[in-house]
Amino acid sequence: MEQESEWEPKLLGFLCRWCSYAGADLAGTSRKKYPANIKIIKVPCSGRVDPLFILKALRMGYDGVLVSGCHPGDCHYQTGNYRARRRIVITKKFLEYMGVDPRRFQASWVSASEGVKFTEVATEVTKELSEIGANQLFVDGK
Amino acid sequence: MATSSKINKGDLGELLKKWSEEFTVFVPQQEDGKAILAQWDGTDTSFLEGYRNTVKPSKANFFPPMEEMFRFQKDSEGHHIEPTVSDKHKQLIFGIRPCDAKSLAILDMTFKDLYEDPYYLPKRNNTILVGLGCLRPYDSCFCTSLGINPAESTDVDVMLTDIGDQFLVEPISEAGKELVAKASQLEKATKADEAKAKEVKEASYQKVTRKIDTGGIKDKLLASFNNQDFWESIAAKCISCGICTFACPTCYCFDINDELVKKQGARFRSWDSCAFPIYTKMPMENPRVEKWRRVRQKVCHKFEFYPMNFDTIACTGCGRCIRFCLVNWDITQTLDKLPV
Amino acid sequence: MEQKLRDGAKTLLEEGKVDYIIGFEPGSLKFTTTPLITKNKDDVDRLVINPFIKNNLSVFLTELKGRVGIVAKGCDSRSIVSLIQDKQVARENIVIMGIPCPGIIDLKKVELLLGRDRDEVDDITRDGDKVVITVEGKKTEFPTTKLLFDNCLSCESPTPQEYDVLLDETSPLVTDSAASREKIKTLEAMPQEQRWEFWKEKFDHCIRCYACRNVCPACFCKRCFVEESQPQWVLPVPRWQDNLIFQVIRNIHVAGRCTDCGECERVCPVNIPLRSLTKRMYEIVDELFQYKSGMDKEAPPLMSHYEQEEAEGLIR
Amino acid sequence: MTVADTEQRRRFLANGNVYLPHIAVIEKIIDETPTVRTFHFNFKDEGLRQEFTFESGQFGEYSVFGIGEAPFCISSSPTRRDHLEFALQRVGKVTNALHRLGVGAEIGFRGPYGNSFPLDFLQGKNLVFVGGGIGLAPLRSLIWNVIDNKDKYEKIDIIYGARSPSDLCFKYDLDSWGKDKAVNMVTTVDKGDESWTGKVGFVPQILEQVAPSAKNAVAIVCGPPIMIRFTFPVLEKLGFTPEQMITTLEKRMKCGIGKCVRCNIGNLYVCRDGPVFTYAQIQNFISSEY
Repeated sequence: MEQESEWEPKLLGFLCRWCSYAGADLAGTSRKKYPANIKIIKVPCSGRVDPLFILKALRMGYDGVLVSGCHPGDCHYQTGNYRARRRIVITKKFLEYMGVDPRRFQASWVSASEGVKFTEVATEVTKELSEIGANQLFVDGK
Repeated sequence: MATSSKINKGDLGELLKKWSEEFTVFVPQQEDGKAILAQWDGTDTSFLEGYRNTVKPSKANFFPPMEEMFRFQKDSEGHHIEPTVSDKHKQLIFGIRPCDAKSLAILDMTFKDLYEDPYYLPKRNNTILVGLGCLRPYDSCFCTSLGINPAESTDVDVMLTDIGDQFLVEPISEAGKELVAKASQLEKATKADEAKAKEVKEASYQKVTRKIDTGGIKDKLLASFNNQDFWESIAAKCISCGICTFACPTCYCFDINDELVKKQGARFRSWDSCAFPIYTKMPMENPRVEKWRRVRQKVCHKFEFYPMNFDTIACTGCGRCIRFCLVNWDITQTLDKLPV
Repeated sequence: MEQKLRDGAKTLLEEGKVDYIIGFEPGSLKFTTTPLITKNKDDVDRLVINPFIKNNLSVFLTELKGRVGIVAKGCDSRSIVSLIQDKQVARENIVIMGIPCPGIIDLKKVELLLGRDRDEVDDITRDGDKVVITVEGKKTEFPTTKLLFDNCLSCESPTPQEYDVLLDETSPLVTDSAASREKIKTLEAMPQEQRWEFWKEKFDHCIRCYACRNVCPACFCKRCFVEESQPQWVLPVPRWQDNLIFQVIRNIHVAGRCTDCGECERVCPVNIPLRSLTKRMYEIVDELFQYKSGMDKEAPPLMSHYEQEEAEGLIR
Repeated sequence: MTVADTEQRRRFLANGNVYLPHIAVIEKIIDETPTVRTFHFNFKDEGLRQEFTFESGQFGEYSVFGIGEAPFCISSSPTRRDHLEFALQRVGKVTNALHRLGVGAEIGFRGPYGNSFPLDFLQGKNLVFVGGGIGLAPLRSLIWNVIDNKDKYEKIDIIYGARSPSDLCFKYDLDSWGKDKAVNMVTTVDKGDESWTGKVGFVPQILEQVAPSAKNAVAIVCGPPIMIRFTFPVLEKLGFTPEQMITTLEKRMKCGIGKCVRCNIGNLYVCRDGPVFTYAQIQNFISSEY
């Protein structure tokens, strides 16, 4: 067991390259500090995120997953984020029903200019994950 | 014939308790109205009420659905392989039916063939089978067509037959004789007990009404091998799931897979099924893409290829594939319809 | 109704309107029917309609080449509509012979209620809202709602909405929607961790026979993610973690296609209550998007469509 | 076919467990074509390196730990034994992983498995080798074996083809066989390019043109299933009997020892009863199973 004091949540972020990824970049360059707990995977669009990615990340032991894309109406490919939205909310509701804390899978709309919002989202999600503790979903036994 | 003995049904719990000291005792426990082979809870023998046969075949106790073969890890000196320590505990399976006992004898042939299987055989050699005659065969059972009496077996160590208030106990193997000799709960059976048991066995035999004709079946299958129309009609309603394979006590196909997490890894073997299209898939070719080829493989493997290789039909007529098939694909009907 | 079906099916084959007929014929076990898939007009005399025609035959549509005449209950017709919406089959290639369905009898419920197996039951007769079961010569009456499949109890379209021929007048189905979602209600009442433990335990039994997937008309992918090896999303071994991910993703993938036909739960050989997942997903889709699968063949499929404003409040 | 006896089969088991691989190290990598590579390897264990023996035609199960296992024939000849070789095309999970490995990397090896080419039967005969693409790998082991014992065999014909000049494997071998007076070497491609001066045409067609005599001859065929299917009728036309045609087959395999079942052709297992078969053994099933 990891010591409570040493444990830090690990968060995996799937960020759309056209907006949220740029937003995170902006947060970095403008020295807005966001937690180092987040590991970022750049995706071409939030619509690229298959719910499978989310489950796989949780299976691999990430404590939480964040999907972030362009605000509705702003998708580089016109409709990608609208489709992502249907998939995301269904997954979120369904996982919650199965017994997964809804805070483990979150989504946000962050534009390229919203470095501040990205910092806020990453900070809040990390804080929430710290509260709920390490992901034990796929650990054997109990 | 070895001298038989008998035990009062009320004393069976005591006997199982005695055996539990030496073995891990598995019995057909009842769960949601179905019997599953599980470790005896050590309390009573109520599991016998309503017991017909287990849902999962007993092969799972020797050849589990998933099994670790070895672990490996990598360090600065390279890879290290650690064989998974085989479970050395002795198990006793109580209440196995003659069809399932026969299926283990059939599986032995494959797992002993050329290379001894280092996972199956140690478990098999560490097991005592206590058979229990089957008095209520299902309407899907056809064991008698495969030379099995539902209440008689030579593939067990000890055979029990329900003769009313007692079980007649017949030791079959050397290990069985030893086991019976040690059991203080037993008393000597009388002529009348043995006569009663014989009666029960005959009655059980008569209760199996479903039949197949195994005469010349190998040749009929060989002759029909390329009869695509026939196989397509047989396969039409199959949905290519693995239920019949996994429920079958003589199916043993397996898959091997690796998993690696942070330089620590393991290799697993797990049940596989010839019904799955991916089963024979190679990157560039797949000889059994079409469903009828896979169904043909299933039938031919049991009734043509296994007899060619081991002189035994790899089917015991336990009827599970018929009972559990979700579209009621029935092997006995297929064999009936084989073109002559 | 049976005669009408046989005559109709024969005519379809004789006139060359279809290449295949898919229906039910008596099975080889008691109270069992089996799919009949045939090109031969002599076979259609074996077609039956009875309270045991449980299979959703629409699963065979995607693998047959040519035009097909298919026997469909209300739920089956919805699966067909869903396949049409997804362009997996063309409406003009299918002749739907609709059966107004009064519900299908769940033999597992019969067995549990009587404490004996189906082959030791003499007779089961449906008589309106009663079912009469004969065991060893003794007749007992049960309310139909105690013996129908759970999904029948909340059936929204017992009579096919989409058909070419309707074989009978609409007949009333006695439903009991509370009983139909009782298991879900129990789950929802559990604390979160306990729900996850519940599913962990259930999926520990899974043997990965893939019957649930193969029998599902909505699972029509030619290649399933579980069989993908590059990347290897889940291992093809029956381990609860992999089993559970398989089923969660399968449910998400068929969201908006699943019509709550209940076939996955019916076929599970290890009795995993799969409908407690599919039915809940069906409800989630309805709650969020007011969408019911397989109701309108002109409607765009759920996942290829969107509204400008919907599902607010779940995304930051 | 020559089946190793039980004693020999059990000789190289790791810890007595047939499923445990030995650790081997890749010593050299040769790019044969854009998608085919040859790996030279040797066992990490000094003792095994000295003792290990095999016959032409046998195969091994190769592991990339954490990815999985796949079967490939040993493509080097037992007559040239300072290292072992196998060659493979990059097509699936394991082959891709193998292609990612470099010199010095460790792999797992179980084997040798399966039967081997019947050297006793081949001696004193004319040999006709018919190969396509990567299918030359198992033939190559036998060809070098035969060339190293030239005096025991009669005439040697080799007909080998690939889709294009860049898909020809073992070009260095093709060159040295071409120079060998004992060998009649014919190379063909399905489609040539500007610099190609050899024959153009499918292997079965070229075989028909070359028309080797069936008299006192044995044909040994290996290639993609489609090539094998079209080659047998040509050989029949040339007068070869089913007993005079030998092939070595490839199927999806897992265990390599006749237990997991998936590689069967009728009642025969490619891994256990093969991979080397006479056409006579498999003709009942090959039309629909291979």
